[in-house]
Amino acid sequence: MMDKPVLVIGGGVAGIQAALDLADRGLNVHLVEKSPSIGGVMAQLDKTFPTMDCSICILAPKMIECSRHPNITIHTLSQVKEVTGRQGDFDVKVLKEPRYVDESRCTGCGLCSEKCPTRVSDGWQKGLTERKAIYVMFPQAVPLVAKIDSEHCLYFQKGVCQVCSRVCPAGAIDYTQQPEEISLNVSSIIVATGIQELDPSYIGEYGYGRFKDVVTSLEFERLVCASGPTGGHLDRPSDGRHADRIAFVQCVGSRSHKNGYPYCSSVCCMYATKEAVLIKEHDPGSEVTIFYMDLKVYGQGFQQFVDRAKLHWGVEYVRGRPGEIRRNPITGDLVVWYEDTITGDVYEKTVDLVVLCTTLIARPENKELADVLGLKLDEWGFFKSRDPVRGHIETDVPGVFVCGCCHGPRDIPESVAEASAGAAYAAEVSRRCTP
Amino acid sequence: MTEEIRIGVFVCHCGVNIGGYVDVPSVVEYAERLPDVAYAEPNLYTCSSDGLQKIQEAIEKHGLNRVVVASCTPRTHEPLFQSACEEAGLNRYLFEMANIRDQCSWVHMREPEKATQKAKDLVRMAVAKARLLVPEEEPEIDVLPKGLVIGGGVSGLTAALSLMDQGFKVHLVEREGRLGGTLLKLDKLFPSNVKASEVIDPLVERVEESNDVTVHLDSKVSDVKGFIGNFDVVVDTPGGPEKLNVGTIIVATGAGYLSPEGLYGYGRVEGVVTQLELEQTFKEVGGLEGVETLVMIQCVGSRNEERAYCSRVCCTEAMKNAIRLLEKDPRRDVYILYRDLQTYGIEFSAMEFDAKKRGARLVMYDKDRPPEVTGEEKGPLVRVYSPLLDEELTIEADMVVLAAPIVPNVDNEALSRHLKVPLNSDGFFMEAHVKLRPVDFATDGVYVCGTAHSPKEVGESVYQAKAAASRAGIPMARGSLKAAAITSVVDEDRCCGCGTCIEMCPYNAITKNERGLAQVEPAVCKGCGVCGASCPEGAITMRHFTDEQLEAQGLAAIGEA
Amino acid sequence: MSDFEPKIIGFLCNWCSYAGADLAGVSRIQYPSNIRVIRVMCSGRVDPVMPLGFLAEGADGVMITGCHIGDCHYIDGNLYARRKFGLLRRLVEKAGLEPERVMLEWVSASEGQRFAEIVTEFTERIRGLGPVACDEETRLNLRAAKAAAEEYRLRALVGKEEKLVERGNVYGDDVTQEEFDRIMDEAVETEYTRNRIRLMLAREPMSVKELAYRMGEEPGNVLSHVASLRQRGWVALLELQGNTPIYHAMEAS
Amino acid sequence: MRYALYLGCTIQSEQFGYEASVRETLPRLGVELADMEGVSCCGFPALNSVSKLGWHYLSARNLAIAENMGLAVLPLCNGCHLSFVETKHALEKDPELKNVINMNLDKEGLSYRGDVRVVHLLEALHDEVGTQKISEEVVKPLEGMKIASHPGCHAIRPSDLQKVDDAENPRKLDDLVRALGAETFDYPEKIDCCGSQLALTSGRVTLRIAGEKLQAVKSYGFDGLVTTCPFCFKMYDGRQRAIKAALKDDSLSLPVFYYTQLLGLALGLEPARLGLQMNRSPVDGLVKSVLE
Repeated sequence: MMDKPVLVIGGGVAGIQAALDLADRGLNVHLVEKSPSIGGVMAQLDKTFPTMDCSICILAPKMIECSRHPNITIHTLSQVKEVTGRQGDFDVKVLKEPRYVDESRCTGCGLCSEKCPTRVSDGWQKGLTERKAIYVMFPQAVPLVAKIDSEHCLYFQKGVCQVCSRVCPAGAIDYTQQPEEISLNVSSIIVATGIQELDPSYIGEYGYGRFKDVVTSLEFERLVCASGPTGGHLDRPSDGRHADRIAFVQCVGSRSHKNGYPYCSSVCCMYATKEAVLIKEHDPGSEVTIFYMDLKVYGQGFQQFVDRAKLHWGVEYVRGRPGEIRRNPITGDLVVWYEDTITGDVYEKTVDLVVLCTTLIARPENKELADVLGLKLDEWGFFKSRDPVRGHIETDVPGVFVCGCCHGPRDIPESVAEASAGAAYAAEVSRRCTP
Repeated sequence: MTEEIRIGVFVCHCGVNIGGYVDVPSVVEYAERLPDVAYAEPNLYTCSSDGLQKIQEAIEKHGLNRVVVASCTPRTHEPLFQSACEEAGLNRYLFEMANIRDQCSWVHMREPEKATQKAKDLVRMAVAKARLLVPEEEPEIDVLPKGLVIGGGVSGLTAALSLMDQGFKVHLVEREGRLGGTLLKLDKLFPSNVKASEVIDPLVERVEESNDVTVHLDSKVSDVKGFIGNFDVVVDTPGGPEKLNVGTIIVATGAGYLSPEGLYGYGRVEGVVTQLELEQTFKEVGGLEGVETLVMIQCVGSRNEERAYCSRVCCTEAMKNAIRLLEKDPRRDVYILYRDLQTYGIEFSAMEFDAKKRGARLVMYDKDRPPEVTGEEKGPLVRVYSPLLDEELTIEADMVVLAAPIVPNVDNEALSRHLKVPLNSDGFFMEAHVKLRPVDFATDGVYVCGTAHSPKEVGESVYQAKAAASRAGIPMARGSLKAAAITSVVDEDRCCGCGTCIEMCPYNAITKNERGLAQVEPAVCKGCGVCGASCPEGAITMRHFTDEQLEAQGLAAIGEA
Repeated sequence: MSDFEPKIIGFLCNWCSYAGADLAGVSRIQYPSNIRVIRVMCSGRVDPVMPLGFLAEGADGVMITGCHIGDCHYIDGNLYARRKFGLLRRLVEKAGLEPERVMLEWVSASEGQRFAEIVTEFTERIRGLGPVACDEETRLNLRAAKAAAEEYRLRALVGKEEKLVERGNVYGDDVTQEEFDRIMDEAVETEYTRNRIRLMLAREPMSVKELAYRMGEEPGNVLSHVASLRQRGWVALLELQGNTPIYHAMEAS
Repeated sequence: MRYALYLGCTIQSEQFGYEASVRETLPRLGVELADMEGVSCCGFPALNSVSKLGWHYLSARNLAIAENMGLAVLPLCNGCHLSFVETKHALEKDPELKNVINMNLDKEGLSYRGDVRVVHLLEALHDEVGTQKISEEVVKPLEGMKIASHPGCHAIRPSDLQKVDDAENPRKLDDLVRALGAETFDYPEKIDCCGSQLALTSGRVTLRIAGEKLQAVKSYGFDGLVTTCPFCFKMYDGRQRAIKAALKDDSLSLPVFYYTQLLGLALGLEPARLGLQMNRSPVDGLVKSVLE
């Protein structure tokens, strides 16, 4: 008899890997993603450390593989609302919100976006640019299909316009789409809902939100990315001037009991180093400083990567947590006040751009999903493993597994390995529970 | 005799994406006049379901034996059209694409007539290649549902059990006389403080009870031949060499610890031990008596010139033992001399704070001014300069504990040669891709997990072992796999056996056959074509990208061929 | 600006460059339409013979692009591409063309902008250089260069270059790039000249003196080349005019 | 709006211009000021460092008097304001201390309940009167004037206690300046300390701290600096000559005002009635330009 399918929740790199592993071995997979495209955070990154691989270039083929795989069904704009039953026999209800575009017809030609009159801040580009009210999430999106953002669409708001439906050569626009409920019966469930970055606005002394040239690391990834808002030119968001003095601040909101989260986000030291090297690659003349507390180099090749950043690229590492960031009203420059804890002296550094490497925090949606699945969350809202040593990927609910950043910050290879591990568990369940 | 070539050309408007800038009708008209083109038609969307149907009808109606689609990029759409052709009974390799959207209409929007001319040229090039296309087969390779796991530590055992639970037979090769590996030496494991024995014993029991896992103790892999699906492995066992035939191989040989001879008085000064030795003491006597002041030194012989990498687990290990000692007796003085704390992630950070809360004294030291340990009659004396305090501390210790790094196994070298998989500069096994293939080797059918790959804590090794088992399980569950058709072939009449191609092939897909001539293993070849382009005798041809085909394309591009 | 429209062939590797070119399209970045793209799996697939052939048959420039060093989908194919390109440039120069007519660049899948810039820059460069002279001499030289690229000696050298220079030879001592280049230049010179002689004799039989005169070479050198060509059985004595031997080319075996 | 006006020591002993300008302007904005009978020093900045009890006792005593009047108290001085707020907080957290203090207060028939509202001048003007109302009352808008705002540390710190304005990004004084038709903008040193608290221990450092800020303010092209704290005012206005000397910077000269003085000018009042003749920084030029 046919084995039951497996449910994978979350279409980031972890979810994608888990889905592919299972599908490749012949199991059917339902991949549920709440946004309009799979790809997750990794799709937003420019490059990856320590090899400086282009992120989307290595991810896109896997995304396309997912969409083409006969054993994988992708449900975008979907969320798991109800789960009953037990290992080997879960009944799952998935709610798919309307796209208002017929996925089977849309070819992603982009004509609708071109003609759409409504401009909206582009969330995928971290609000650094604008998109239209009907849009394709990003050029490599899978599925490569437009979506109408009904919050802003003139038709949904004021009942006028409908330009998109008029220009669409494929006749794919469908304003009448309704939310649909999909029922699935699966043998096991892999949770891979990922992670998000902290909004550092509340840390007043760093001026995020007040100074345009203070950005988060994810915003920076878009800024340096060739397919980003500036086409990869590192310009100051405030005045578009080329930025060649850049400071990175580590542990923004992290490793702090008083003003944020006590834990270390694991990956910031390395991605900051990567981003610093990126800047140097683009413009070797630029000054790049990384302010850190402890340099986390625990991964394979990390120390060597940092050594290279220091010696070959001349990236400056300063041990110390800046106290304040200020802005000169005349020059528009930013001034970073910090104590170099090695020398014990206080200095100020004038820069064009400050990148805040903020805490990676749990997605708020975890709460609801945890209730639906009967899982526990830790005090920070991450999914709890059964046992950090023996059952890192398992949960207290048999047949439900967690992988990737949804149970704490970790880097891409760890997420991918965990995803494959999750697939192994799911495969074992499927064998146990299939007569 | 060769059959008459009948090419069908389908030109896509892609709505206005192509049609808006390229004069599609004229391209179709032009295509009809090209040599061997039997039929040409425009489509609004060739990729739409009715577009695909049109192709299939045309193959039927006009007896087409080659198909060219001029539309978008093959990277996303070639497989779609190929399957359409296949359904219509045409070999998928008799299909060719011309990218007249992404690389033509979209990038020459302001010069429509030039775009149209280029579209015609691109179609001409595609047709020129199509005329030379030949059907290709994707050879089916059987995969034995039997796995070999090398290494009987926590990683190897976990991997073996997972393969077993996935329904495969497993051979487990352990070089020691007993299963369990490094965990046999450890007492408690962070972050949960579970007893190492509680982790390892159940695994060992399950493996020993199982009939599906064959354990070879005191054994070593001495030779590996073959490729994914069908490896011939020779294992040296106490009972002499044994031949094993397996479909996949998982490397879980673990790692060792550096013995820090001569560092910080180790082996010279009484009371200087390693974290591992401290663990063993805990394991044997459960605690530590008569030790009031204890100094832990991190990064002993790591993160330096000779051993660049960070050993990952030592900092948290230190926190774990510091907490343990202070729990037992809060009046103790426990110092941890560190460079950068590697207590990453939620649980390890929590342990760092716990240790601090309990009064562990964390003192940062500078790589260029490391601590000094001398032996006094009272015991080891530690001097350490703290840049933060800008002063030198002198600590009369009862015990000094050195964080000696995890180091690669000495026999990695040999094994890597047998398996034809690479080691990295540190001497650990190197995966296929640092980001997306963390447990695969570039060589199909061989996988890695645990500390054989790099220093790891136990939890990480366990899930990595599971991951390796998942990867290895895929081809074995399928029972067979399709080797790519786009591979290189050696013309034995021309090959002189110089071996240039063998050196170049990144996948070790080329070997010398009994006649000393190059021989490509299609199951392993990935089809990059580097060998062909370099063969001194021009004896290697790339399927589907032959010199003739590429030359035809180029010549067609230059002038009306 | 001249109205000359260069004919440009571009070899794009499937994994990075071709994807980069597609991204340029998706992003609607405009560039000159002269380039005609041939998709290959890896930049290392591009055999110098092909570009030389295309130049001989009327292409004005050939561009090769691959993944950035370290990003190669096939681990290190682009390293070999770099080596092969070295030979290509040498031979283009030998044949009397501007070496800038061939170009090797790295373009990642995310560098649509960069791809467009490279193509634009290269197209304008070739436009500036003007068309490849279509006189018989140039064609013959280019065919000679192509033939040289097919020679065992040059192919074997390029094939081993990466290993020799990066990892040292079988005896463990490594060859510096400078040493290697010296060997290479000498080999290129010889193979090119011999093939040129062969093609010239194929066109019309003549004496060593005549050859030397036309090639602007020392008769002594030419004679020694002719000698080794005879050993290979590629040229043969046709007749004696007075006591001057006239040679002609045999059908290449 | 009616407040118990608490002047404190500094203002009554030397900052007459502040008191004058407050008494002239606030009533014109519909703010009634009731004087407090028998108040004492608030205990800041000296006593608080030697005797917590003494300090809190004095502050509580003044607050008790305001409570008796049934009014919110309006301390004009940042120091007094902080002192009151801290005492209020301390006695909330520590009922024991509150008892001890009330036992002492009882001797003069006073008692501190703890429900008195402590209002900062910035709050009174910005939150209760409102910039809208102020700009309506303006007859001589201070057009073309670039005025740097200096709220002063004690108005905003400690940030978890002082809620007068955002500690990292104070805006209220800026809004008030704009309400007068003058121009202002953010500058990096805006929330820097004036240094006056160090005057007792290290005069030179004090002068440098204050001087560097004045230099910065000038460098951004401000015509003047405005504050509501007598301590800060003393530093920037009263000691500006000393600063000049200490920094050996003759070019250093910047008009310094109390906000209420600028307010008065904008309301069309006589400079003399705002005590502007008592400012020691060179304010005359600006004042003239307003009058013309």
